[in-house]
Amino acid sequence: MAERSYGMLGEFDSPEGLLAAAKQARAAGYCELDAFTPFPIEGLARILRIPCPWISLVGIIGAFSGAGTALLMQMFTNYDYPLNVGGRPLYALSAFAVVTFELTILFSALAMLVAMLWQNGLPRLNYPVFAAPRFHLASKDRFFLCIKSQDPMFDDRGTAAFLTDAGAASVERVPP
Amino acid sequence: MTRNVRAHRNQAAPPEGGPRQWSGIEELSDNPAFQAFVDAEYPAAQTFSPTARREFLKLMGASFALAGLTGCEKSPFVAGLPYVDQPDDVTIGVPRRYATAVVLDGYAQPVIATTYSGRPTKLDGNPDHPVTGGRSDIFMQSAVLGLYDPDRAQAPTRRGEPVSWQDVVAATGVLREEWGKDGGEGLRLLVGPITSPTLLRQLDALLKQFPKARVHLHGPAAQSPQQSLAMAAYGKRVDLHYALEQCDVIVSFDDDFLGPGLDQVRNARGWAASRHRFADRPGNRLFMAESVPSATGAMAGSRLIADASRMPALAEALANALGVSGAVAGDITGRERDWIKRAADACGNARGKSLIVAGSVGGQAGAIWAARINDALGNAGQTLRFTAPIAGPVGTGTLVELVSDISAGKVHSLVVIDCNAAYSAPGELKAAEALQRVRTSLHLGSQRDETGALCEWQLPMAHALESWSDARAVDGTATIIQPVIAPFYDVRTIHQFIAMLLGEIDPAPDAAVRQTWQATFGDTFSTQWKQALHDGFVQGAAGFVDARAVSEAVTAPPADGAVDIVFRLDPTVWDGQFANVGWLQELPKPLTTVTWSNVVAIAPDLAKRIPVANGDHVEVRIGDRSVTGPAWIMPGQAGNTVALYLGYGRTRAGRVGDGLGYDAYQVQPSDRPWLAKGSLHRVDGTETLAVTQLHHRMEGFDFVREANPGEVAKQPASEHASFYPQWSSSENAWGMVIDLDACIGCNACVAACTAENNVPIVGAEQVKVGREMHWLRIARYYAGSIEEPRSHFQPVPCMHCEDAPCEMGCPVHATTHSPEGLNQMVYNRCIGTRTCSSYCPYKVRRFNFFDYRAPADSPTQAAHNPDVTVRSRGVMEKCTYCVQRIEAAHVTADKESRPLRDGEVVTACQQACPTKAIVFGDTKDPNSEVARLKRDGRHYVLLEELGTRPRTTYLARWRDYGSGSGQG
Amino acid sequence: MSDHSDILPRRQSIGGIADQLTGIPLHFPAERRWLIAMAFASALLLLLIISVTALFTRGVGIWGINIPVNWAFAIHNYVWWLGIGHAGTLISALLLLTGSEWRNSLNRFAETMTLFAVICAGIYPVLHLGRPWYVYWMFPYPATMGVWPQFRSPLEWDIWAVLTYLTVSLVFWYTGLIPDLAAARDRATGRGWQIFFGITSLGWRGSAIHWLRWSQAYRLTAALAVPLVVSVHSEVSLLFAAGQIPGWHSTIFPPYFVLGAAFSGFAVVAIIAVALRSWFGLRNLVTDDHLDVLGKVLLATGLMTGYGYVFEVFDALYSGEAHEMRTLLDRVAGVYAWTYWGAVLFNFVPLQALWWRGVRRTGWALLLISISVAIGMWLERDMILVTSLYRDFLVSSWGKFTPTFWDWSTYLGTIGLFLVPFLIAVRLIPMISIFESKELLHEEKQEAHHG
Amino acid sequence: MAQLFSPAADTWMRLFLVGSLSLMAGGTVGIIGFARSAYMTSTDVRPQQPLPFSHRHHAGELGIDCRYCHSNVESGPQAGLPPTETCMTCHSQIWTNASMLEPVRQSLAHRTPIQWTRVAKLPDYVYFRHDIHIAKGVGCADCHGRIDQMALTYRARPLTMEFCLDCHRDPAPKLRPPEHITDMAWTPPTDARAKGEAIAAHEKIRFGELTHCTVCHR
Repeated sequence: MAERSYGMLGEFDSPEGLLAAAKQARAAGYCELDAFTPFPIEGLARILRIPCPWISLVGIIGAFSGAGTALLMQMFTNYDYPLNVGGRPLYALSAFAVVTFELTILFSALAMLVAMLWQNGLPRLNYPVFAAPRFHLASKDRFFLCIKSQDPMFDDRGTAAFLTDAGAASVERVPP
Repeated sequence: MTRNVRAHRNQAAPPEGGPRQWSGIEELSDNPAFQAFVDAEYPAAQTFSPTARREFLKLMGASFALAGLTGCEKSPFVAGLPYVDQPDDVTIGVPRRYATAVVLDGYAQPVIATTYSGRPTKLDGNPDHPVTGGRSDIFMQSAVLGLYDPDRAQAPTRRGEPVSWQDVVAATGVLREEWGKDGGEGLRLLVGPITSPTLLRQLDALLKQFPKARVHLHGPAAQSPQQSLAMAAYGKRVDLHYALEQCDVIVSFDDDFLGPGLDQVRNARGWAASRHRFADRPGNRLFMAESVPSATGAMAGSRLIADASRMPALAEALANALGVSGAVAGDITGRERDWIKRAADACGNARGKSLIVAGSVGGQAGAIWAARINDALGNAGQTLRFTAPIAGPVGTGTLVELVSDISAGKVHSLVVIDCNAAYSAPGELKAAEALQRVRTSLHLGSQRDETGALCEWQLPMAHALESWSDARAVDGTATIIQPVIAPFYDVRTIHQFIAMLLGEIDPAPDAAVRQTWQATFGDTFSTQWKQALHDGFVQGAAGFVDARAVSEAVTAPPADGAVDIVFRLDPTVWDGQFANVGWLQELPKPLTTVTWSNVVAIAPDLAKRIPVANGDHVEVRIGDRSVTGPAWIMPGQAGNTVALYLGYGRTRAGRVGDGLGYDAYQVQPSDRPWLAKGSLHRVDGTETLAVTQLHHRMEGFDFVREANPGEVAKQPASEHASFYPQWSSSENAWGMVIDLDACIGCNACVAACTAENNVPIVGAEQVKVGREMHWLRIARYYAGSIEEPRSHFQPVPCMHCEDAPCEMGCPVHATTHSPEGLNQMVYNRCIGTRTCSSYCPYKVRRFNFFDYRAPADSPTQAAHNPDVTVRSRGVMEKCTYCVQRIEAAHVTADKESRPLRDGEVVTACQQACPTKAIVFGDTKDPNSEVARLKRDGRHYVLLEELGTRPRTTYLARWRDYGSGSGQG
Repeated sequence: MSDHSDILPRRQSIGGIADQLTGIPLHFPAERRWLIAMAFASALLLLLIISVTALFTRGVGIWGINIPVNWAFAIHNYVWWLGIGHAGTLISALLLLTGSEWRNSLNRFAETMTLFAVICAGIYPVLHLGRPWYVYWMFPYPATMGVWPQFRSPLEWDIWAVLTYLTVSLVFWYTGLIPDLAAARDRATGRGWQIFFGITSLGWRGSAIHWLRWSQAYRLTAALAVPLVVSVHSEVSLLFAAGQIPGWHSTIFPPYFVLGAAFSGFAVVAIIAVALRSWFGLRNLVTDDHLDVLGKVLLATGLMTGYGYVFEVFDALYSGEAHEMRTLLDRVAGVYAWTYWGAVLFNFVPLQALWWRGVRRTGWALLLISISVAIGMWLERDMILVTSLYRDFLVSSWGKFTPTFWDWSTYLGTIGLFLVPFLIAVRLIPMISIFESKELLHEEKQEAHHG
Repeated sequence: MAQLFSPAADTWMRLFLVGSLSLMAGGTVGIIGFARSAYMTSTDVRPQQPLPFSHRHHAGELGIDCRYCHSNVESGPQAGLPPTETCMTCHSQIWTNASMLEPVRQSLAHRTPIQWTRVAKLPDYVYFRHDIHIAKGVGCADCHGRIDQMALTYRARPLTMEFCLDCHRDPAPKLRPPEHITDMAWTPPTDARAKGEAIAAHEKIRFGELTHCTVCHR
């Protein structure tokens, strides 16, 4: 349905306003909510019922794979061409620890960056909300609550009215 | 060792023999295909002048690879040149060895020459020869570089204009007619000392043809006491020969018999032989009274420091102490008296087994007293032997007489043979100017040197390694010198030249020599000749004669206030003839570690008085002549003695040797060439000397250890504790032991290492910033006070540590450990992080900070050992225990499926060492020499506390009897 | 609650900060001063290019190095730069985790500084090679030679440590940058700026759920970066400590190096902070309070480094090892004693002024002290390297070291290599974290509001 | 505010990211492969020779033993290119005036070598010895391939360090009895390893010591 908008965007001038509005929306039964803010707002996630992200898990996996790769690499190279280096042991774990540690960190960090972007669906240069005329303020000092159109309770007029009642300084419809 | 019996036919252009393939290359050099190949292999060749190019092409053997270092680029296709016909006895890539000799001051230095595809690359002593016994000195080791000297005279010239030998023959023809008219009146020959039977024979023939002609002898070394002082001491011309191997006690009055020179190898071998007869005590005692520190002084258990002019008095005092008639103990200081007492006691108990020697500075008085003491002790004929003079010619004039004759206009033709009088004549003679006044002068010499440049004709002389000739060693044993390479310049041998003077048109290179020995050998000529060429010498040294010391009692001239000026031949460039040999220029002088220059050595307290520091310019004035050079404060030098070193300040030595140091000949008096009186004062100017060791005190550490006679016990094999599991070792475990009591610091090992391992020469400027490349350095330490120090020599090669810190530091596996215990250095894997050198506690690694390789067009390329990679810029290098020799020995043994034998692998340094101070071998074999020494009581490990477990270890020095644990 | 109890003055609006900071790249305020600085920096960079050309064509011999001192400027500049590079991550990561609010105004350019300092450090291990064109042999790849790198070598560790540190710093820096790039994008009017910021911000839209994941990733990366920082310079110290050379072979080295690194790093941060705030009039964001805290940190790390000095002496004496003691003596009284006393003088004497609050809060004073510290730490690195190498064990191998023109030109050149990209970065990206400043300001306002 | 980018921009951006990543990965693999390629190891070319000498004819069809011409191979490090005289031993009798053999006659006449192009040339810092390999049972064909089937000679094996190590690490299966050294057609028996170990034991080959550096580099 082409005419169906992306959602309705309500603008608030303070985080508190946004939080209040979000609570009301929840109370009113809206569930497809999103918020756009210039900086992270404490408590918003709880109200919007955002599931806990699993970036940390990816980080741990990355760490272990890094350590494993490093150890295996150093073991293999010494196994493949064993050479007596200053009478030191062939598999000198104490000496291999350094590179192992470095790769642990490296893999973990990269994994988490990728995971974060992947989950957020970034990069995403073209996104409906950008079309909203006042949206650029979302990165300055305005706080936006968005009720998405796939919400069962969504209908342009009603949702707009609801946001206005919730204290939105302005309400605008986000084209698809 | 394969000796080529047929080699004597080589130059007579026979089909086979090493040198044959040379001429093959010569023919090649104009062949377009070959030139294309050369241009591909050595692009630099394209830039040469035609002549330079031709020489170069001759030099580059077809199988000669310029070993560079490249990474993994696309592997190229290069040209390969087979023989046209391969000699039956040539195996490509396998070195061939010939017995021959090189010549130093007219005396033969018997050598085995190693050649690769006809290029001699290494000379070592002839092991069968009675004098060297396979050992060598720096001059012998470096002689091969003289062959490839890019500044050699390459074609005859007349007044600097190139001419042909035909012109020379024509000219001599004209001269001969002139000489023939008045029996050679006005014809003079100027020669250096000569032992060659052939040359002496030819000269006699010449003098017979021109009876009024006269031969003059000149050569700095020829004036050494062995000739002139013996006359005074024994009343007849004899040569003295020390039988040091039989000595219990040696007393030397400023005679540096272990120092550089003709007798070094023989004396060092003899001294070491008696010195190390016993395991628990030194085999002989050495008392040395000297004015200027020397190798001998460093070895002496009891060393007395006295001014040069004191020597006769001291000798007389010793004579007095030993009851020689007519000897009075003059006024001598307490210290001197004490030393003389101990020396006298020692000698008294060693009658017939002691030896008193006196050096040149002692003059006739010193020589006479020494002779009389020896007679008194019954040493003559036992430890001191006499022969008729080895060197000729007999009844010659001196340079002084020649110069005066020239000034008197009595000389119109002068023939100079291998003698650089214009440079090495005492300055007051003004020999150079005299030479120019002669109407016709011919100079035969390997270089267009100072003399050659002044003569009308300069005629290039063949190098010993490309000549047919003969000469006698210091003991009189004759060697027939055979060429190991065909001349690659337009040169002639001495004998060919004299033959021309005798009227021959185009004498064959070997004709004269054969003629001489035909006469000697008689009808068994052919067999004896082959035998002689094979052995490298003709059996039979000069017979001994009796000699009694003159019985007069000479008293020493009274000392005056002036400073004693002692003249010494330079320890590395000798009288200057080696000035253009890079290897010798970069060799550190044994006691100063100065390179590329000579110094004015002065005593510490004299330096304080003036005052001067090292490198400050001082002027030495003798009579009305003076010379200015850099000062060097020499610990242990007599307070009122100054030492000048001859051999530097050359102007026409070549690109290497010109303009280095100062010319001491300028102030050398012709009447007293070795000791003069003069003055010394500071002048403006200071220079940084290129020294390889900046600090000489041991700073309280025990790098060099000393042991008291009789106080050593066999050492139990100590087991090394380590957290690391031991690596399995293969059947050979290479190791080295260096006996510090035997090392006389002669540098032969360093020179041999340089020749064997293609060690580059970096030049004075690089040495000054500390970048010399020698794989083996002879560390020199002083213990005790600076006025009266005890000096030690300690050769430091790579220690080949079992737990090597360097290997641990390399990020690319460029240096690792071999199962045989070698610390391997892989140049082509090295990326030059230099971590290994930073971690090396012994700092034995050397780095190519720049590209130190000789330019591709330099003839010295041909001196490279093809079995050792030539290192390029940016890679680390170090002592490899001559791994190329180890691997070669392995191949030989493996092909015969047998284990290696002890002594089958000999490192270059070990091979050269005249005192057997360096012993290399398999430490796993309990019967090997090296294993035995590792159990010796004097055995110790350098910096053992670091736990690096070196394979190279040391034997402590002996202290003198009764010296207790004084210095150390 | 009074104004200055807060790190940021409360009398400014959240929106104002955004405009002010995005304004720096968008409408560059200091064109002339920037051009002058850029000209100077480019000149230095040119010098580096010339030096490196000479180096690669002629060989490392153009430096004053020799045997035994075969490491000198190259390695100690490497250590120095890497040390400076440590402050950025420390400030950002460590202080982020400890929640120190004052970091917010400093972390961005501290991190940027880190990146370029590490790059300067990173080129040295390549430059100092005898055959730099084979540097790739230090990486494990299946070569036709069949030979691998040697992982017991501290120099091999270097490669991994530096590259890891560079990458992680980059990741951390960029992660933190995304929201600000978005802010700049939304302020931008010119199409070029819009595209630039649009792409670099990856289409960040400040969605609540994005913020949530972002913060987790950001904080975890920080948590990783802290031990990384410590490990990297510890490892660099092992480059020396792993050798047996007296003056190197000591267990104090890792902490000693890390603290020294932080010390020099904070000094350089202070220098930049003072410079930037006066250039772009950011006194409202980089306040005297910030300088005050910086001063305290500088003092603290300085004193800890000082402890390292003391312990080094104790270490040598306590070891009773003759060579160690001789090297110690040589450091304080030898030919190169001036490097030792120079280090002590520049590092610790002016530092003491920081005990006074007034000094800490004065820009130019802090600037001078910081510069002195940077010099002092440079001398220290030189001291540690040269005085140990030039006289190690065997007297016969003792040498000397005199830097050549090329030693100096290469070093000064790297300063250009640092400044040029840094100056460019100043023009392209917000040099102070916008959203974090806003967040902080918001919190402050709230506190004030509630009471 | 309006959209800054069209929807297509996202597609391009993703394409770019994926593309550059796969390019890096592919490049690395490619380079590693290229280093082993026939081009880099020069195993793909038959270099220009002064005359079209055919090993197939001489070694294969006529069955002349390698050592007849490469006489140095058992005694020295280098196998040695045959001297002109060797060619002429036969060609003074047969094909005496074949134009193809002109260079050989020229060489003999002017005593100038025939300038061959070396096919199997190792770098200067590699010290390979033919004699010891021959003595210990390494056959010619192991490194030079089926020379007897080469009309124009080419490099049959890469001759990289890898290639050498391959055998030095575990020579046993490759060793052959002395009588088969020059046998081109020799194929390892089914129990090659056992037989090889027997040979190695008899020849006292020091296993495990053949891969240390100075065996080949000095």
